[in-house]
Amino acid sequence: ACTSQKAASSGGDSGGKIKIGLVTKTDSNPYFVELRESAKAEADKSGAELIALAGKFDGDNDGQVAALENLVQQGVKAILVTPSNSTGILGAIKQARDKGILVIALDTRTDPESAVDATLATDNTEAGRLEGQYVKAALGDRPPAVIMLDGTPGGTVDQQRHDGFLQGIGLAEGAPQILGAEPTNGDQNKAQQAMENLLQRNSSVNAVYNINEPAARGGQAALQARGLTDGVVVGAIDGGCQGVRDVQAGKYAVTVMQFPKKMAEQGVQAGVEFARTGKKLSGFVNTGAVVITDKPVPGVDSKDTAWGLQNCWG
Amino acid sequence: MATKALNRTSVAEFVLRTPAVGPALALLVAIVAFALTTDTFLRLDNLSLVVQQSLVVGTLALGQTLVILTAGIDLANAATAVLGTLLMAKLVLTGAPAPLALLTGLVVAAGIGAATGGIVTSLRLPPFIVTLGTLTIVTAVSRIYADGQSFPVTDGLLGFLGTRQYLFGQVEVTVGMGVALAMFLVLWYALTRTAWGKHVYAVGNDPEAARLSGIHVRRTVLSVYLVAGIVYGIAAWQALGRVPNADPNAFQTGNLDSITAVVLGGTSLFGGRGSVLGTLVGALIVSVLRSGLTQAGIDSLYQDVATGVLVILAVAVDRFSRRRQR
Amino acid sequence: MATKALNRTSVAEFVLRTPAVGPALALLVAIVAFALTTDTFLRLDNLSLVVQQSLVVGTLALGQTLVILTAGIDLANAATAVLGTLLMAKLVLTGAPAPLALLTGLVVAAGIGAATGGIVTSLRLPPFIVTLGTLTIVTAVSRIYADGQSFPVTDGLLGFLGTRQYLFGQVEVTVGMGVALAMFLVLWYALTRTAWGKHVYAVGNDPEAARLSGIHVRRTVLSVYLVAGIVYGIAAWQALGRVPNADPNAFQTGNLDSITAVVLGGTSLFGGRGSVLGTLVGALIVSVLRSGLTQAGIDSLYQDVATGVLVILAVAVDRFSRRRQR
Amino acid sequence: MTREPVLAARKLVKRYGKVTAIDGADFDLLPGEVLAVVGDNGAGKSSLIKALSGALVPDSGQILVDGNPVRFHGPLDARRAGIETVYQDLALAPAQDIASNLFLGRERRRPGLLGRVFRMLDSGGMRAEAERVLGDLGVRVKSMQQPVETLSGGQRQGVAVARAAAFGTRVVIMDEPTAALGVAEAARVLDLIGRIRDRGLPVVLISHNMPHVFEIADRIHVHRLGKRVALVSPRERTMNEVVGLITGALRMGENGQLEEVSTVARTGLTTRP
Amino acid sequence: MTREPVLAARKLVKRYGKVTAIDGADFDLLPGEVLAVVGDNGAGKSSLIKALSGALVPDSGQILVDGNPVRFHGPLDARRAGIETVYQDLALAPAQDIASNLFLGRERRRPGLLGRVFRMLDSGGMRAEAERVLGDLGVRVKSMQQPVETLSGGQRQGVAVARAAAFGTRVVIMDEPTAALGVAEAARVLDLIGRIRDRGLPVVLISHNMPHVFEIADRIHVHRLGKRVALVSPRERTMNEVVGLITGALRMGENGQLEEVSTVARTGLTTRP
Ligand SMILES: Nc1ncnc2c1ncn2[C@@H]1O[C@H](COP(=O)(O)OP(=O)(O)OP(=O)(O)O)[C@@H](O)[C@H]1O
Ligand SMILES: Nc1ncnc2c1ncn2[C@@H]1O[C@H](COP(=O)(O)OP(=O)(O)OP(=O)(O)O)[C@@H](O)[C@H]1O
Ligand SMILES: OC[C@H]1O[C@](O)(CO)[C@@H](O)[C@@H]1O
Ligand SMILES: [Mg+2]
Ligand SMILES: [Mg+2]
Repeated sequence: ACTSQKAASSGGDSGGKIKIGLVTKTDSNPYFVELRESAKAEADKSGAELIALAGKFDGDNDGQVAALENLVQQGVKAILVTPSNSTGILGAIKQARDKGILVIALDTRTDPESAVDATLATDNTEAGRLEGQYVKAALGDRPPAVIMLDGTPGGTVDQQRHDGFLQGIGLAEGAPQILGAEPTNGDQNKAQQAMENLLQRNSSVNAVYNINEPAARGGQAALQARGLTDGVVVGAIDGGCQGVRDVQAGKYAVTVMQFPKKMAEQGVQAGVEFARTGKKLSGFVNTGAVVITDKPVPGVDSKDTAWGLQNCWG
Repeated sequence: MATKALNRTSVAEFVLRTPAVGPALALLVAIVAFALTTDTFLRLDNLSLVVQQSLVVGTLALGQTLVILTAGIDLANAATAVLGTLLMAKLVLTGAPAPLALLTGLVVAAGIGAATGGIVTSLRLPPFIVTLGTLTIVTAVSRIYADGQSFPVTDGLLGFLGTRQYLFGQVEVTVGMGVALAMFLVLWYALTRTAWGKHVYAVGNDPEAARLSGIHVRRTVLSVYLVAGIVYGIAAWQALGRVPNADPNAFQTGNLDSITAVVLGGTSLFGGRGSVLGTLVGALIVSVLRSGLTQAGIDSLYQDVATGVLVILAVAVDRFSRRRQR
Repeated sequence: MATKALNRTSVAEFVLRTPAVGPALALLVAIVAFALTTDTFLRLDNLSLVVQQSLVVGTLALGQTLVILTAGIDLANAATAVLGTLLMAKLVLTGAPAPLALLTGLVVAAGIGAATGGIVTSLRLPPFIVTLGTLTIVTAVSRIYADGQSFPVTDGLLGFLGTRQYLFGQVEVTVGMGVALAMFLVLWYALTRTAWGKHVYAVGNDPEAARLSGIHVRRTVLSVYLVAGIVYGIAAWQALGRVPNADPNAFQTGNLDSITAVVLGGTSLFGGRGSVLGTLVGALIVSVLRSGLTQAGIDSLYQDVATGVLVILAVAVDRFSRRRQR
Repeated sequence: MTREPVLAARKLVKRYGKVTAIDGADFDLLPGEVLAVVGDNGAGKSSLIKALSGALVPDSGQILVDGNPVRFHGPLDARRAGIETVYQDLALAPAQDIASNLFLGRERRRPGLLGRVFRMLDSGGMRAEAERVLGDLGVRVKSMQQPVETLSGGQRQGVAVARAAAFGTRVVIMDEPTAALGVAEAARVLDLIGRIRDRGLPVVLISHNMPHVFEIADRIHVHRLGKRVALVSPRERTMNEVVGLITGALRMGENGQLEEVSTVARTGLTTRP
Repeated sequence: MTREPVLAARKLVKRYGKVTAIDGADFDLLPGEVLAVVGDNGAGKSSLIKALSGALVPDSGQILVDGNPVRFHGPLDARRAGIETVYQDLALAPAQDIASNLFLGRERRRPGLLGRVFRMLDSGGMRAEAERVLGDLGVRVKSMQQPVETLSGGQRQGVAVARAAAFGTRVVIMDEPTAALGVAEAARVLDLIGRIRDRGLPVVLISHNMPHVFEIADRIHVHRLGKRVALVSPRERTMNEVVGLITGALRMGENGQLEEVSTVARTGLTTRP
């Protein structure tokens, strides 16, 4: 381990600028783009340099590990990471922390949470629960007939939101009221195709769970094509500006807003602070989840789309 | 020469020599199986949907067929189409007239095809690596250009191929189907009825023989990548008709999916043997499997297991129907 | 015969005939470039990391090389390894002794290889489709087996290949590197110094000539898929050494990545020409590019653009160094 | 003809779709003889010997080795029965070197532990042996490590011939082994065939070269339209008669006499030395 | 020899690594003559004509057409200059049918709009024409739509020869065009060469078949170890002398006399008709 000490100190401040690394799940999801750009902007503001890396796909633990390792070599002072898997990259995180680097998880918790110095994230179970509670309330007396457009099977966020949604709507996993569930990888095309085929099987749907907004858009297109939009309550998570506009336009009833900008900014600030003073951010910081809808329901706190458009990301 | 005229077999002969018969048989088997096991599969609206679902990958696969016939492979086709959708949609959103946006998308796609072909032919590099390179580059460029956004399409021209029509008040067809059919006919004609087509097959079959026969091998290969690029541009337009939203993350498995359609259609990955007709059938097989399995109420994970088995069975049917011919 | 002995050129000749020289040259160029542009790249600990980062894909690529030498292709290799990691990790978590869990993973991977080979040879189906089928099936089975979970690995044996050692107090090596080296040596020996290797090349080079020469073509191909399966099992073990967590979503691009390493290493996708040495070099090229570009402070989006260009350049270097030979 | 044929065939048939390549062909090879098989292009000679060497499975008919019916499922079966063949297409692996091709499918291992346990090939030994057998044939090449695809047409044919000659133990079949060879090299192959016969092995020689056929053959099997139409002795018939049988200008009558069918075709055999 | 050669080469050199396939070769083809090129296997004959037909770019040396230096960058350049070649490896696309192969690279279009605008091929016409030229050569095949890979060795060679014969306008080069042909078919090809000469076109014929060479050639170019070692007339030299030159047993002296180098090699030309 003696070599590693040298590594951290010698390569570290070659350019004088504080270097901060960001590792997201992918480069593709608009949400991660928002994380990247907000972090970049914040780094610029505080005179730091941000190096943004990503896995090749959601679940690319190997790629994320390599990214962490390479950032350590590069001499960064802090690493912000959105782990694809809550346990997958703990070894690499530990190595980074052993070398005195501050590691903060964004968006997704690690398991255990103490594996990182701090976590800045949405409470994804809560976000799912809010989506479920809203849908349940909006359905009123009607018995739910749910289609679930999931993300990546086995993904941490996927599981948390899925479980949260079922809690919120009050259904058990595998309940007959669930007409079908399909993975979409958060891809609009896959979501559309999945929805089309599910509808061919059974079109008596009245509620749709979406892992995120790309999935919601795909599912929505399929519903629209079948003329089924009217009686169906569609929920989503993300709160990107386009998503909020979709809610405003009535394409879906609700989206649960996340605050990636907050995560990125606070993460970068913490990194800069650590580099300057050695002070570490710690613990779980819930960046919040806000229900956005123009059709509020009793029992679920919500904001309207006007508020949403002011606070949305992207 | 030791031959015997057995004229009664000549109809069977003709049928068997048509290269797409094996795949068509596999398709038929799948359709019949789903017709028997589900009561929704054979409905007209479902069949129409199956065709619609195969349009984008089918179009990508048409271009892919050309490339594979020259013993190449194109890993960047879907990425090219995605960049096309982004250009079309974003340009319209930023105020460009729709026809110009459409044209830009098509031209850029064609340009990527031409550049790929240029590198493959002038440096004589393996198409797998070159298109892997363009895949990486084009995907990154798309993401940089989209800047974390996706672009909804409301323009009539861009969404035109999704326009639905009812024939006989029953059969739902889309403009995209017509375009796909037209494109197929043009390529079929070019491959089987023109000198260019003969050259494409010859170049893929034995490049050295083609060269010694005085064929412009490079020019032919280059033209194939160019035409394929144009086809990918049209695939972009098809995609906007299907999903009126340009998303940099779309069609990530489009390259493999299109190669699958081509190979299921009986075209050899070693070049020089195959047909666009087979490719159309191959693309339909994939859609039929996915739709039929869903109708049969099978969960997606088990659908995957079944699809894997059925895809292998489909080529097996093809091979056996061809072996009888020998 | 019209020949002339030009003995002074024979060293150059030998060097040029060694098939991996082109790729090695490309690797060297990349290393020198990064050494000059960054001050961290050439550090011993960084070089060690580069090697560690190439281990899993490199191991997958070794198996892939065997398959590609027979003019096949394996799209299911990474999926097979992932299932292997899941079996190993989940069995240990459910109380099985680690050696048994490890063995199970290896045996299942070998079994998948044997099944693939069996289908390819007995039904004579194109490996692309067969392994596409197994890819779909194995991935689904992995997900069903994992049931939405991933499995952390704490067991010493399963994580053994990740064990670090310092040589001369400076050079960090892992047990996994040793295993990779050993595997490479065994395969290199088997391919170049045994009859089996000659048969593998012959079968890929011209299957009909191999058959007429009395080679058991099917048996040879089958054995290749079996050996490849075992190698993928070892890749699973390597993966647990790198990332002590078995995740059904991991290595989704492992198949393409491994093919890339093989092709960068100078092996022909048409079979019969290539070497495992080239593949090792090819796998290193990819890691070097990723690491070097990061050291240079380039974001992954722009890294992708650069990687695309550099991969194409790397094969171009290879081709040119070989062309001079002719 | 009371001796038992080493290799025989009865009423072989092989169809490719509409084309009947073998149309009820008979075949007999006697011990120790050189049997020439001659016939027009497309007559079905190669198809016949492919059936005899297991490279092609006939649709019907019987193959007999030493009088016993056999079924060859592949070339390996025939090879195991000691039948070694030079195919018209040569059946070489183009990217592999000469020595590898010569020993393809029956590589030699090192003696001792290295060979038995580590299955290490005796590359040096094989290279030396390859050099020797090619030398015998007068096929000169730069190095045994040259890939076959870089050899000239004749050099390649030399490699294929050398392979069959070196390994045949019961029958050696050669499909146009001298087609691409130079005058001196072809003469060496004829010599070689003579030497194989001297070793007691019968040889089947397919050739269009009548002087060669008449120089070396003990009997001539004339193949036409997929079947054997005559079996004659080169000592009893002239080249022109054999050419007549090949082209169909002459016919073998019931009584073993030649009958004229039409005028004899031009043979191209007139020489102007 | 005061006439200007139609096609000539001076000091051509082509190396493959250590192997020098063409080693300072000269070449001259006079108008209207049939020039035979003979030589041992591996002497460099195919390499020479590949250079002359643009299939190979020599490392150094000069090629002249009608006395003017030219540089062929590919076979197409030579073809445009009217030089048509039958390659030893035939250069056919195996999966394509006979008619397609015959017209490969110069397909015929339909007359009128269909051809001009829609570039539609005249498939029927090409098939009929293919049938005619193959018929002329006596190459009989079942159907023009049979893929070339299903043809017998001789049938394939017939297709390649027919192609060159049909399209040559200045020079026709044939690399062992009769190697795989039957007696009657080979005779037809010799006839054809004669007819091409009668049309005023010179022909280069590479062949190992001395009777053929002596029957048809006007002059004989002897190639050895990568270069021309003699240029003789078949009327002035015997087959044995030419074979001696090929093998190096004889040598062309300064004064144009043959000198003995060692004993003459066995030629294999003795016939026993
Ligand atoms: N795979 C195939 N498919 C269709 N026809 C075939 C096939 N193989 C051979 N044939 C046909 O069978 C006939 C006999 O061919 P074969 O090669 O046996 O002739 P051959 O006597 O050896 O001729 P050659 O002297 O030219 O070598 C030919 O008409 C040929 O076209
Ligand atoms: N690509 C190549 N690489 C290495 N050597 C080659 C290559 N091509 C040809 N040669 C060598 O060049 C020499 C001349 O070959 P060429 O084919 O011209 O001979 P040839 O006179 O036509 O012989 P044949 O009568 O057997 O056809 C041979 O020794 C051959 O091995
Ligand atoms: O697929 C799951 C991922 O998608 C997002 O919701 C963004 O769209 C992220 O918060 C999450 O990590
Ligand atoms: Mg033959
Ligand atoms: Mg030659």
